[in-house]
Amino acid sequence: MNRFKEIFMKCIFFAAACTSVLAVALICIFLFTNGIPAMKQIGIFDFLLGQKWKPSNDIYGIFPMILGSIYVTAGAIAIGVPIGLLTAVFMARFCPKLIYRPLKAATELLAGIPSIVYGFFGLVVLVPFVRENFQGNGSSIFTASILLGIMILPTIIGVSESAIRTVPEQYYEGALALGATHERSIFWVVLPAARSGVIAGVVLGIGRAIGETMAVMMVAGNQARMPAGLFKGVRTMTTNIVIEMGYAAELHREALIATAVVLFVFILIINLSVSLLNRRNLNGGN
Amino acid sequence: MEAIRQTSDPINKVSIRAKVKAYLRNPVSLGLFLLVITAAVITFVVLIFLMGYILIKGIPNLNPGLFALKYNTENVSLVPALINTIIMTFFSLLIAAPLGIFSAIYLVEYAKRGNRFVNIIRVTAETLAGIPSIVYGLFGMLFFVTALHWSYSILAGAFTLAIMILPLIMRTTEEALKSVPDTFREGSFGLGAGKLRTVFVIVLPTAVPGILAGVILGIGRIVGETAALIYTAGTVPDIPESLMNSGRTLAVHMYALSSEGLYMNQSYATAVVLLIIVVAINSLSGFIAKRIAAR
Amino acid sequence: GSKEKSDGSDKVLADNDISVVSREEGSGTRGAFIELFGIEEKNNAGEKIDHTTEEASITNSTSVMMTSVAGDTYAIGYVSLGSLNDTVKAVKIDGVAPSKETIKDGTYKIARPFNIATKGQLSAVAQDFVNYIMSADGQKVIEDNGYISVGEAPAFSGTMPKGKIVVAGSSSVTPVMEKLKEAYLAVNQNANIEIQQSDSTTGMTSAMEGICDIGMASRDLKDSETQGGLKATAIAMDGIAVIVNKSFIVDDLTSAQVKDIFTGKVTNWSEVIK
Amino acid sequence: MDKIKVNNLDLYYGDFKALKNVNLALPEREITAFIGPSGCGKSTLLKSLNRMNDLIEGCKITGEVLLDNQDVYGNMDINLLRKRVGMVFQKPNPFPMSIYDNIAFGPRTHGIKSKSKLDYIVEKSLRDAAIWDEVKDRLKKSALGMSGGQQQRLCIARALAVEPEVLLMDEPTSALDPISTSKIEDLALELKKEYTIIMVTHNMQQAARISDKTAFFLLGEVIEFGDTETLFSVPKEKKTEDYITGRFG
Amino acid sequence: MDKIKVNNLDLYYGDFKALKNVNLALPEREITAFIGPSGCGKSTLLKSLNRMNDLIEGCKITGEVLLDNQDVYGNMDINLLRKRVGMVFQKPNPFPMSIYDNIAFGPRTHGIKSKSKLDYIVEKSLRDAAIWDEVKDRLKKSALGMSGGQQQRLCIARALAVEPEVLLMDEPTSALDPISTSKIEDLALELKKEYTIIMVTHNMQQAARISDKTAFFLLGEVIEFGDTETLFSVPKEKKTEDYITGRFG
Ligand SMILES: Nc1ncnc2c1ncn2[C@@H]1O[C@H](COP(=O)(O)OP(=O)(O)OP(=O)(O)O)[C@@H](O)[C@H]1O
Ligand SMILES: Nc1ncnc2c1ncn2[C@@H]1O[C@H](COP(=O)(O)OP(=O)(O)OP(=O)(O)O)[C@@H](O)[C@H]1O
Ligand SMILES: [Mg+2]
Ligand SMILES: [Mg+2]
Ligand SMILES: O=P([O-])([O-])[O-]
Repeated sequence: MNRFKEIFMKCIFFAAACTSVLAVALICIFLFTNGIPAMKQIGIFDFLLGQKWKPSNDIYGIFPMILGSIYVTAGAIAIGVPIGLLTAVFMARFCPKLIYRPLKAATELLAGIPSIVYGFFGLVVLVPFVRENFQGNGSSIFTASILLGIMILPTIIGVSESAIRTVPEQYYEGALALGATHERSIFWVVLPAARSGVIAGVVLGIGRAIGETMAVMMVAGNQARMPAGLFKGVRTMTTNIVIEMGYAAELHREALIATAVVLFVFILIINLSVSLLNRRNLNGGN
Repeated sequence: MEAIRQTSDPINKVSIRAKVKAYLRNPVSLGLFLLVITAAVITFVVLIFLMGYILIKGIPNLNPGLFALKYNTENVSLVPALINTIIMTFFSLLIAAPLGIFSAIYLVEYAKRGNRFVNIIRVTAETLAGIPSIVYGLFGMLFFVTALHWSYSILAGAFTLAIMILPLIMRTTEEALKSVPDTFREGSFGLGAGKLRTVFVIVLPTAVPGILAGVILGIGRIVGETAALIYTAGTVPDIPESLMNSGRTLAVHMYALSSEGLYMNQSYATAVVLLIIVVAINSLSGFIAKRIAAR
Repeated sequence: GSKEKSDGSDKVLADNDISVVSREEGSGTRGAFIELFGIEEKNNAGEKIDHTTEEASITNSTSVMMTSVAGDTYAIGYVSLGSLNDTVKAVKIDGVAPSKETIKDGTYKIARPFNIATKGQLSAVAQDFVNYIMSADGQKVIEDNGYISVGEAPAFSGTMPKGKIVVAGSSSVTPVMEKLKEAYLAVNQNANIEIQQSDSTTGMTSAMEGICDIGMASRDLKDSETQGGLKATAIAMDGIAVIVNKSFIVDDLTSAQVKDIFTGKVTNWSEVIK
Repeated sequence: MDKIKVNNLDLYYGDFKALKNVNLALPEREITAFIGPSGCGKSTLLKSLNRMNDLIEGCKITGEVLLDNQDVYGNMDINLLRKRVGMVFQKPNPFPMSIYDNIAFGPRTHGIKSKSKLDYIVEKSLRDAAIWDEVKDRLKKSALGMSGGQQQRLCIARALAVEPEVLLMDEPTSALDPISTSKIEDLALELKKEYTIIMVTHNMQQAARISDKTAFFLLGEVIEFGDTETLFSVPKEKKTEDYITGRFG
Repeated sequence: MDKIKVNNLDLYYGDFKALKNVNLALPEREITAFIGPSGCGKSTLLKSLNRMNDLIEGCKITGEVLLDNQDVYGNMDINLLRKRVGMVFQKPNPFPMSIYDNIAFGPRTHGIKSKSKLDYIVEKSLRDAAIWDEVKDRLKKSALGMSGGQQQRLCIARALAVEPEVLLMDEPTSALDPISTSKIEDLALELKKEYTIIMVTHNMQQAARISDKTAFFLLGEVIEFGDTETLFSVPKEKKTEDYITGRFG
């Protein structure tokens, strides 16, 4: 009886694990069957390396958007990851008990605010701020990076904080007992011990940054030309998809789905390299 | 003597001055401390800005009409959307949470460590987390709405969102499970408990805080999602009669109100209500998680 | 003719780069806008080329367009007349202000049709609803909401059929469709109408797939869509207003100036306001 | 009769051979002590007896372990095996739950649901492990707030609560004071009337005091195995003698 | 001279009074042993000496602890204090990093960067803790893959690496075999030439063997404190006698 239950539940767990693979497979099939033919029709190189995107004239080059995605994501990472990580450290190991609950609730709230609200916030607050204090008309790589950096905070904070919290207290005590300061104990012992969870948080955060559209769309300018500077507008692959999907048809629509295929591969490459890097680190430590 | 001891203050209190002095002696620590504080301050200033923005724009526009039972173009009531949001959150979680948690259990507790399959699942899951939601929407429309003939419905939306947040819940749960010390498992196995019992009675309750972090992020995405829902759950501003009916959530409602710029004010007011709902749902799930962990 | 003022402050105000905001490729609004202002031109091979400047910020939403212009003194963009509100300022084109009247009498030329698309035989109730839209009553609702009716039609005489209608598609058409729905339900309580707001393409696809009865599009139908069996009907005309920031000095532009601005030929307001 | 027989057991952690051709016959209702320097494989062998090594990635075992002449690595239900062969670990590992629930976990696992029965088992086990008096007023408090020694005794109580046939103890008294230690030793002597006990210890006096048989390990090998008295008074092997007289290393 | 003086120390964990009016003077360059039954507050007092109790929520201390006549709870830099008063915990707690990095962590913390210097310190500390030979070939491997005893010795080595003045050891040999134990004991005897050592132990023989002074604790009180020899041969208190002769409880 018990044995049966064990085996039965094991099958359930396995089935659950397979569901996510199935979901990925379905989405892949959906993306690839719709995207690959378009890529072929356009020509892989023309598509990937083409610098012009003029759907009304059947010119589909997404190189500007590839670069755009890289710049904006990098910018968001540069802003969101350090701030998110440090805030997670603050929440887990520095925060006075009294203010912890409200702060925690607030970061969780941050996760539930719809992208369009972020978008309008960006449009009404950030864009004028950048326009007046820096240069350009405000819709730019810089603005989009800041906004995205803010948007990935809850993911990074939430996941990293719980990872940091689960590190056994004895590591921290051991470090303190050697005369290390609170900060040193945390950054040199506790944080490395939480690495796996922290990396998961960062990767999910990066995923969010790459996948986010609605908000970026409102502050990035979305010009489909080669990125022209930090304070100039830019279009990312995701915004390219969302912005034009509504009216696209035929080859145009397929080209947009093909953009999603490229995006998928793009994320896959990032994740594979993170996981390789992670493994190399682990091996070094062992 | 006795009296003196009675009145004497605790000595293990670190004075601010002592702390400052210690920091001055450790510039690196001081630097790190300042960095951490700065980051936290930035985060919370941004938060306050955001919230202030929403509240300032929204609160003046709150009016009784928004809370009418039925939607029409005059009152643009958000009540149906609010109810739909709760329904949608509940059902998406109902699908995604067990799936995500069970997958994570399989990956951590059953699959051999370092197993290929595990790595494949992990990387694909993380990849899924980066797919823009409109792609989920289009996929959901093609698969659930068209291929399965569910039409625009809460169910199609819930399934689409479930797939979308699956990676989030799965990965966070995985990390939470991994951080449960093996000594707990050993202790349980040593008493003759099977894997199942060990997982459900010892490991999962210990991992609840980590899982909760994932679930809350998941809730955030469900509540805040628009693109994926427009194409699957549709945008009907009424309370659905069944799961097979269309209905818009608050975020979709906001999107619909704002997209043509016709109801911007009401849209901001809706955002205020959304904030409250998010806080409510988050506290509720925190409460439930606490109950589960305490059991 | 732009507004001329003698004092220098306006000159200073004018000496700024223009922030051009445009809609996305494929958008019905953009299609009409570039066509009517001659921003789209045929090349030697007879292909239409869209000359909108690459530097233009692109958005796919009317509200973002208006918020952008409302927040940036030097911005210029365009929106559907039905969505226009007082956060921005609609400029006169060649001296004519955009309004229902000027569009109807042909003095303001920038307009495009709102379409509905249907496939094959409609259900009784759907057909009744379409009839209502095209009737004088329906067209009055359209006029009341800032859009332009499409010609004269007799009053509505419905049969009050029972049933459910699903309408899906363009977000630009949706607001007026919601008004039409409410007006129709007032005369036919037996009907149940579901409006799905997404975008023109999804509306057409849904109509082809049978997910909805009536598709909405703010653009003309593509060949593949008509081949898919869709039949388009224009239910209203929608004017397009060129908008600038409320506090900006410009009230009036010529269509040539608009063209120059949107093709990137001029990039600074001082070149427009001499 | 021999309760447990170990035949030609080799154990590898990856490439590292932690146990080398171990052969032991552990008699029923007696206490067997495993002694030997740190890292010689005592814990490893102990864990092989109730298959706790199964959990370790890359651990490979060849040879045979028999419990009542049944192959432990054969067809036996692993959970039943572990119920029959209980274990107390080197580091105390109470579960993050209340003291009561810690003890009740085992019995509940094996199907006991009645509250009164559980209460009885909890009290009895805690008494047997010489910790009842210290914790009886805080049974509902978390077990993690106890001192090291208290935690270890709790773990012993937890193991006793499932009424195993064999009790494996990995240095169960290393964290205990002499009084608790002697209580545990008394308990062990008491239990051996019905149970078979195998105990890893670093305390030679303890081994001499309570065990019937002693096995001396060195670098993964059993150097000598025999009656405790004989082994401590007239060791056969030079190495054993060196170790027990402290001349080793 | 007294290295550490404890005056009228009371310690509360919330409402629970874990230490009651403790007065001790611990002489420099001697070994002081803390003995007493489990849960009597030995670890608690030890932790008060280098302020590790500061971490515990709801822990309240009154009284005075002096190190070289300086108030430990006064103006002293807490990190410096902990460098000067090193600690080895009851449960071994190596960091989840390589063996080398475990040892080098302390010196690095205190500003030593030179590779050769670190190499030297690592080797010396590991040798002193009698574990060098076992780990010298796997310094870059994770410290978590070691046996319990090895981990404990690693932690001792880690504490030695910062060259403290006082070394607090909480049952440092409870997980060790006799050989390692006697190596650690020798080490302690060696170290006391320069360092002050305070050691919690359950092993009365060990206390008798190596300590100069012994403090006997019961329920949070110091029952007796004095020269080890005297305490073990002619205890003043009845309770002490009962405990050391095993007639207790
Ligand atoms: N999981 C593991 N992976 C690799 N090697 C291991 C593992 N566990 C133990 N070892 C190694 O196997 C050997 C025997 O370990 P074991 O824990 O059995 O020693 P022990 O005799 O119990 O020592 P102690 O008295 O210190 O507990 C040691 O060299 C140890 O480093
Ligand atoms: N963090 C804590 N919170 C509350 N009570 C505690 C805490 N730590 C210890 N205690 C209690 O204080 C008393 C003294 O504990 P301590 O760890 O000092 O005992 P000990 O003498 O070291 O025992 P052992 O020899 O078992 O390690 C015990 O009753 C214990 O339950
Ligand atoms: Mg061991
Ligand atoms: Mg202790
Ligand atoms: O281009 P639209 O006005 O239909 O969004």
